[in-house]
Amino acid sequence: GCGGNQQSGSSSGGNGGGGGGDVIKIGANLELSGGVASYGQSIAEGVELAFEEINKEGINGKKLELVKVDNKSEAAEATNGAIKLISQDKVAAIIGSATSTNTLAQVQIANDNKVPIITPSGTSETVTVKDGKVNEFVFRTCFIDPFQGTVAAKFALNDLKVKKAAVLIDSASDYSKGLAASFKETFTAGGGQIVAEEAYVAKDTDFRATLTSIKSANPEFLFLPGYYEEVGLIVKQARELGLNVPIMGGDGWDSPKLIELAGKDALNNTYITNHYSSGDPDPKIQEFVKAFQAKYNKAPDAFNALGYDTAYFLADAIKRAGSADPVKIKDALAQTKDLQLVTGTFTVDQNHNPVKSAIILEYKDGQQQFKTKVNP
Amino acid sequence: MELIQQLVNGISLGSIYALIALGYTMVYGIVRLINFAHGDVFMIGSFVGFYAVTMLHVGFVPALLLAMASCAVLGMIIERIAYKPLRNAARIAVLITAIGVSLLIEYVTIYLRGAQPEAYPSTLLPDRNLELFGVVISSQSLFILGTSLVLMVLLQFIVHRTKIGKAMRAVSHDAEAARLMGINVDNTISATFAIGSALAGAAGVIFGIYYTKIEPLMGILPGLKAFVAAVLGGIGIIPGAMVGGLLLGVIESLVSGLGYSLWRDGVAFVILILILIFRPAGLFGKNVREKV
Amino acid sequence: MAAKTPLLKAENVGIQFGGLKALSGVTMELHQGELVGLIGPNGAGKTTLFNLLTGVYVPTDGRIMLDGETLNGLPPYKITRKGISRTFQNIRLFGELSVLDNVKVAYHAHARHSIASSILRLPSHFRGEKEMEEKAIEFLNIFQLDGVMHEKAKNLPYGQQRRLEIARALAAQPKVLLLDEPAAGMNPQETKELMKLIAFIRERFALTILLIEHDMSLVMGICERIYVLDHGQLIAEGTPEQVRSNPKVIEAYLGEEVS
Amino acid sequence: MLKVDGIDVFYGNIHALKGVSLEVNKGEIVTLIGANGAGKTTLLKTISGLLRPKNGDIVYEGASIAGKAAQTIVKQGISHVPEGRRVFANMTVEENLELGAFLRKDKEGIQQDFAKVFQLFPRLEERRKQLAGTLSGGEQQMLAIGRALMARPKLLLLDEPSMGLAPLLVKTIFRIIQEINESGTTILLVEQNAHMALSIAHRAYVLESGRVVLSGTASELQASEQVKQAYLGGH
Amino acid sequence: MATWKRTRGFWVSVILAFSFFVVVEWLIASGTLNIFYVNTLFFMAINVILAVSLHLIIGITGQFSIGHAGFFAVGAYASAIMTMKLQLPFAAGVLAAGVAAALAGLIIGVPSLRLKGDYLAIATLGFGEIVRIALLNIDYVGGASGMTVTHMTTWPWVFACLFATILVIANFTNSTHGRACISIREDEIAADAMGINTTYYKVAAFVIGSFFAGIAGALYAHHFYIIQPSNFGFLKSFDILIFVVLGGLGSLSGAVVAAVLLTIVSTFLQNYPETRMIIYSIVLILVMLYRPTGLMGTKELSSLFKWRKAAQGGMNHGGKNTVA
Ligand SMILES: Nc1ncnc2c1ncn2[C@@H]1O[C@H](COP(=O)(O)OP(=O)(O)OP(=O)(O)O)[C@@H](O)[C@H]1O
Ligand SMILES: Nc1ncnc2c1ncn2[C@@H]1O[C@H](COP(=O)(O)OP(=O)(O)OP(=O)(O)O)[C@@H](O)[C@H]1O
Ligand SMILES: [Mg+2]
Ligand SMILES: [Mg+2]
Repeated sequence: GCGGNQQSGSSSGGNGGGGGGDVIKIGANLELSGGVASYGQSIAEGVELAFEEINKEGINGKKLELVKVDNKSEAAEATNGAIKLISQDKVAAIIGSATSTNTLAQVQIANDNKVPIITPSGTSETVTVKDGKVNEFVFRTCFIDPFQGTVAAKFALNDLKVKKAAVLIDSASDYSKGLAASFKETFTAGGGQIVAEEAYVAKDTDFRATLTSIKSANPEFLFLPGYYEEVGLIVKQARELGLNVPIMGGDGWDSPKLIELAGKDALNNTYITNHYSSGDPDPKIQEFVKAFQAKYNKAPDAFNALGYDTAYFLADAIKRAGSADPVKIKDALAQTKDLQLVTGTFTVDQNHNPVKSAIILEYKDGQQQFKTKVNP
Repeated sequence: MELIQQLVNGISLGSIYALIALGYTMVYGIVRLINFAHGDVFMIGSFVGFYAVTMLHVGFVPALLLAMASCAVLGMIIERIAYKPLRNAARIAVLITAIGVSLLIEYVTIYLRGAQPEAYPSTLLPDRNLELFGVVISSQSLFILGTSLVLMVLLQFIVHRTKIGKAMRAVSHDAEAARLMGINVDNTISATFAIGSALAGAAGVIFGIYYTKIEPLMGILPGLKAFVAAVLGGIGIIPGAMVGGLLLGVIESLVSGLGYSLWRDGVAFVILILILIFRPAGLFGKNVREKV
Repeated sequence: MAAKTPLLKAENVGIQFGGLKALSGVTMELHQGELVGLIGPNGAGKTTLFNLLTGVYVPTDGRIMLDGETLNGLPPYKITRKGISRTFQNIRLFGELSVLDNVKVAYHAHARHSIASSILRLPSHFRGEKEMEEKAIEFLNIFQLDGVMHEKAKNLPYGQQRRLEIARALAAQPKVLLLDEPAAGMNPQETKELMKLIAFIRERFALTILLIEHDMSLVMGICERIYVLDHGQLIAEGTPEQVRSNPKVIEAYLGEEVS
Repeated sequence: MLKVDGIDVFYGNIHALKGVSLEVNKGEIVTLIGANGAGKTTLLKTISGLLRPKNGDIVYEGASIAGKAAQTIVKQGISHVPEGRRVFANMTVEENLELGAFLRKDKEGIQQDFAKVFQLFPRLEERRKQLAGTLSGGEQQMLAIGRALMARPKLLLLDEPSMGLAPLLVKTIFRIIQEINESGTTILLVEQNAHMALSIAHRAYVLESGRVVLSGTASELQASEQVKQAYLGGH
Repeated sequence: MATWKRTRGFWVSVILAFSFFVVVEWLIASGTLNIFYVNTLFFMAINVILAVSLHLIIGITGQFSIGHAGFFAVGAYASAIMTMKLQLPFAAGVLAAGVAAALAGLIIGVPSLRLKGDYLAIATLGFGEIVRIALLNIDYVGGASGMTVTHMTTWPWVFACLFATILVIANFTNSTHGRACISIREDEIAADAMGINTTYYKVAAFVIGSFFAGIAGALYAHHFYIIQPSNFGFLKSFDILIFVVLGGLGSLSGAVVAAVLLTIVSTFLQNYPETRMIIYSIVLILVMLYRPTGLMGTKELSSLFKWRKAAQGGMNHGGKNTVA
C-alpha cells in the first residue's frame, strides 16, 4: 500500500532508532511458540547470554536492551512483530526470525523502514537476494544452503567413495530442500547416482515406512539434511530396519539431543557438515560452551550458538558505526570483515552472506570427531 | 517382502494410535465431549514417565504407574475445573474450553521447561529385533500391540460388565435420570476422566520408549490421529478404537511406502471424511435413525 | 364418499426397522374436508405412519398418493410444499426464534423473493417480507398468540407451545393437516378449547385433517371417521360409534367399559 | 412419612414454588393436580434431590432431606419416575431395570424384583433385550415405573404416568399404581388426568402458580365446584 | 414511507460506516496513524471478515464447521496465483479468491448434508487439513515455503470487503432466507417438515461463508508479503471459531466485537512473548466458564439501542394478553 510507504519514510527519518539515553533497543522477532518454538527459544537463549556479556562493558557507553516478540511460527505474525518493533519500540535492528520464511515476511518492511534484520538461521538464498538484487537491510549469521550440500556431495564421492545415494528431505524446510538440491547437483555431476528420493514433514515421528522403501532401493549412502529432532529418530529407525549405510547431514544435526535420540550405536558411520564443533578445543568456543552451561545448565546447540553469534555480529557493527542509527548499523554490518565468532570467522560478502569455513565431523560412539575443514 | 514389512510397520504405528484412541473414545462415549486436551494429557504422561526414570531412577513399571496415576489426577482436575461448570452449556462452548485447556497445558509445559525435546533412555525396555525372512519386527512393537489389546479388553470389561461401567453408560444417556437411580453423576464422570486419562498417560510412556523423542507439542498430532481412529471404528465403541487405530496405521504406512509420505496425513483425513459420509457411525457403529 | 377420488391415499404401505415390522399393509384414504382420527395402542405405528406420509421415512412397501400423485421418496420439504403438513408428538418448535418468526418460517415456501433480492434489499424483498409478516400475524390472531408474538418460542408455556405448533403447521398452507397428539399434556378444560379450535380452522381453511389422539373425548367428539392401528396393522375403520363397539378395538385399545 | 414444609424453589429468577407445604402419610396415595406450569414437576424434583429448595424443609421419616444429594435420597427409599419417562435409550430393557437397582447389593432380592416387575408388565419381559429407545411411549412408561420399583422404594413419586398413553394403558397403569400401593408402597402422584387420579387417590392437593390452593380427601375435591370447573372439564 | 422507516437503520449504519472510512483514510494519508496501527487495523478487519463469514455457517445455520482456515487458504492462494503468477490486477485476485473458496465451500457443503454436530466438526477439521497438506505438496505454489506476494492491500480495499461482508451477511440473515437457516439450526427435522429445503440452505450458508473467507484470504495474502501452508493449520481455524463462539453464537455484532477485541489482546500480548499463549488460553477458559453463551449471547449490538422501545412494546403486549 502506498499509504504505508509514505508513512514509513517519515518514521525512519524522524527518529534515530534504538531509543535515546543509555540504551540501544534491539528487537528479536522469534518463534517463541508454535511449530518451531524450539528454534526461536534456542536463539533467544543465545542472544540473551551474549547481551549479558556485552552489557558488562557496554557499547560506546550504552547498553543493549532486547525487545522480544513472539511470531508464533507464523509468517503473518512475523510481519506484525516486525511492524511493532519498528514503529512502536523503535528498535535499531531486529534479530530474527529463525526460519527463512518468517524472515522473508519481514524483508519488505525492513527495506521500507530502513531497519536492518539479521536472521541467525534462515539459510535460504532468497532471504538476502531476490531476483538477483540484494536486500539492502537483510543479513544472516549462517552460511547458505548450497555451500553445505556441495561440501557433503564432494565428501561422499571422494572420501566415502560411494556412487549410489538416497536422499531424504524435510519437505517443510527450505533449508533441507536447499541442501538436498545442491547435494544432488554436485553428486550427479561427479558421477554419482540418486537411487531414491523421499520426503517427510517436520514433527513426524514414524519414518519406518519411508525408510523401508529407501532400503529396498539399495543405496550405498543416505543424505539426510534435516534437523536433529527428526534426524535422531530417522537414524535410529534406519538402523533398526537394517539400513546400515553411511548417513550424512548438515548443521541441523548438531545438538547433544541427537545423540540421546538416535543412540550412540546407531550414530556410528554418520557425518555432518557444521559451523563449529562444541568439542572443538578452540578457546573461543570452549569459553562459550562454559558460559552457556553456567547460565542454562545444558550444552549449547547450533541455534544457541548462532543466536549468540548474531548478537556479537550486531554489537560489533554498532561499535564500528559509533551510533544507534539503523542505516549506519546496516552499513557497518555490510562491512564486517574477519570477525572471530563461535561459528567461524566472519566476512560479509556482497550478497550479505557470511563467508565462513565449514568443517566435517564424524560421530564415533556418541562423540563428534573432527574429519576435515573445507574452505569456501 | 517390502509389503509385509510395511504391514508390520503399520501395525506398530497403529497400535500407538489405538492406545491413545481407547481413552479418547471412552471419554467421548460417556461425556460426548471431544476432549482436545487428551493429546496433551498423553504428553504430560510421557514427561512424568521420563522424569520418573531420569530423576527418580525407577524402572519401567513404576514409571508407567506413576504416569498413569498423575494423568488420572490431572484428568479429574481438568474435568472439575474446566468442564463440569459447563455441563449444561452448549456443546461448542465446551469444545472451545477444551481447546483452551489444551493450549494451556502445552504452553505451561513450555514455560516451565522450554520447548526442547527430551530423549527417553533406551535402556528402559529391552529392544530386540526379530528377523523373519528379511522382515524386521521389533520386540517393542509386539509389546505395544499386546498392551493395547489387553487394555482394550480391560476397558470393554469395565464399561460393559461392571457397575461403574453401567453407571457411566447411564450418565452418558441421561444424567438427571441417572441421578434418580442413585448414581453419583459427578463421581462417575470423574472416574471416566480418570480412566481415560490414565490410559493416555500409559500411552505417553510407551510412546516415549518406542519413539524416544518427547516434547511439549507432541500430543497434538497423535491426539488428532487417535480421534480419527476412534471415528473410524465408531466413536464410543472400544474395540472400534482398536481396529480404527490399526487400520489407520497400516494405511499410513502403505501410503508412505508407495512414496507419498507427504500425503500421509492427508490420506488419513480423506479416509475420515469418506467414513463419515458413507458410514457416519464408523465401521463398528450401528446407524440409528433419529426417532421422530 | 367412495365415488370421489381421495385427496390423500396410503396404499398397502409398510416399513421395517431392522427386524421390526413397524407397519405393514396399511391402506387408508382421506377425502377432501374430512376430519379423521387415528388411534391405537402405544407403539402401534401411528407416529410412524405420519412419518411415512410426510417423507421423514421412506416406506419399504406400498405407495402414498396425494391428489393422484405418488409421493414415495420425495424429501419432506417437497411433500410439505405439495400440501401435507404436520405437528410433532414431542413438540419441535424453533426455540430461539420468536413466535412470529416460527410462523414465518413455515410460510417461507410461499415466499417469492430470492436470496439475491434480500441481499441487495430490492423492493421485492420488502414486498415479500411484508406479505409474510401480515400472513403470519393473521395466523397468530386465530390462535390468540399475537400477544406473545415477540417472545422466544421456548419461553412459552406448554399449552401455547402446542397451539403454536398447529399455527406453524397451518402457515405452510397445507391441504392436509396431520396432528400428532395435539391434546397431550392438556387438562380437560384446555382439551375442550382445543376441540373448538380444530373445528374452526378446518372450516376456515377448508382443511382435511388426520389426527392421532389418546383422549377419547376429543377423538369421539370431533372425528367423522376413525382408523385403528394395532401392531402395525389396521384392525378397524369406521364412524366413532362403529369403532367404539368394535370388539377388536375394545380388546386392543379401549378396554371393557368406555367412558 | 413425608412432610414438605413451606419450600421455595427458584430457577434463576423464576420463583417456581412459593411456600408449598404438604404431607404424605404411610400407605397413602396422594395426588397433586394443577395446570401446566403450576410447579408439580418442580416439587417432585425438589423432593428427590434434583433441585434444592431455597427456604423451607422437607422431612422424610423424621429426618430432613432438603438439599441432600439425589443418591442419598434414593438410598433412603424414595424413587422418582420422571416426567417424560427418561429411560436410558441406548440400553436394553434389562439394563434399565438393573440400573434401577443400582444401589442395592442383595442379588436374590433383585432377582425377585425382576420377576415381580415382569409380572406387572409382561410386555417388558417380551422386550427384555430390546433397546429402550425403540419402545413405544407406553412401553417406555412401563419401563420407567418398573425401573423405579427395582429400588424397592418406600415412597414412589410418579410424574404424569398417563401422559400420552392409550386409554387401555392408562387404565392398566392406574390399576398397577393401585396394586403397587396395596403391596405397601406409599405414592405421591402428579397427574393432568385429574379424573383418574382422584378416583384412586386417598387425598389430593391442587397446585396453582406455585402455591397450594386446595387440599382435602379425594372425594371432597371431586365434589368441589372449583376443581370441576378447572380440571374435570366442566360437567 | 414505510420502506424508509424500515430501512432507516440501514441507511444510518451505511452513513456511519462511510464516515468511518473517510476518517481513517484521512488519518492514514496524513500519517497520523502509524504503520503499526494501520497494520493492526487491517489484521482486525481480516479477522472480522473471517469471523462474520463463519458466524453465518455456525451461528446462524448451526453447521458446526471448524475448518474455516481451509477456505481462507484457498482464497489466499487463488488470489496470489492470479496476481503473482498470472500478473492480473488485484481486483481479479480478490474475485478469484472468493469464487475459488465458494467452490470449496460447495464441495465441503455436500458432505455436511449427511453429517451433524461433532461429526461435521471433525470432517471440516479434516477438510482444512487436507487443503493445507495439498498446498504443501503443490510445487507450483511453492510447497512448504509458500509464495511471496507483493503488498497490494490498501485501506479502500479492506474497507470495501469488510463492508460488503457485513452487509451481505446481515441482509441475508435478516430475511426469510436467514430465518430458514436459523430454523435448520434450531430443529432440522421440523424445518424440513415446514417446507424448508434444508440441503439448499446448508450449502448456501457454506458457499456464502466460504466466499467471504476467501476474500479475507486475498486481503491477507497481499498484506503479509508471504503465505505458506503452515499459516492455515487448524490452530488458525480454532482462532476463527473462538471469535464466533466468544462473541456469542448467533450474534453478528458479537462476532465482530470478539474479533476486534481478540486481535487487540493478541497484539498487546506480543509484549509478553513467553506467557502470551498461557494468558490467551486462560482468557479463553475464563470467558467460557463465566459466559458460556459468549459475550453477547444471541443479542445484537443494535438491540441495546432498541431496548427502550422494546420495553414499551412489552407493556402493550401485556395489556393485550389480559383482554384476550
Ligand atoms: N426410528 C426407529 N427405529 C426403530 N424403531 C422405531 C423407530 N421409529 C419407530 N419405531 C418403532 O415402531 C413402533 C411404532 O412406533 P410409533 O412411534 O409409530 O408408535 P405410536 O403408535 O405413535 O405410539 P405412541 O402412541 O406411544 O406414540 C414402535 O415399536 C417403535 O419402537
Ligand atoms: N429448567 C427450567 N428453567 C426455568 N424455568 C423452569 C424450568 N423448569 C420449569 N420452569 C418453570 O417453572 C414453573 C413450574 O414448572 P413445572 O415443570 O414444575 O410445572 P408442572 O406443573 O410440572 O407443569 P406440566 O403440567 O406442564 O408438567 C413453570 O413456570 C416453568 O416454566
Ligand atoms: Mg406416537
Ligand atoms: Mg410437569
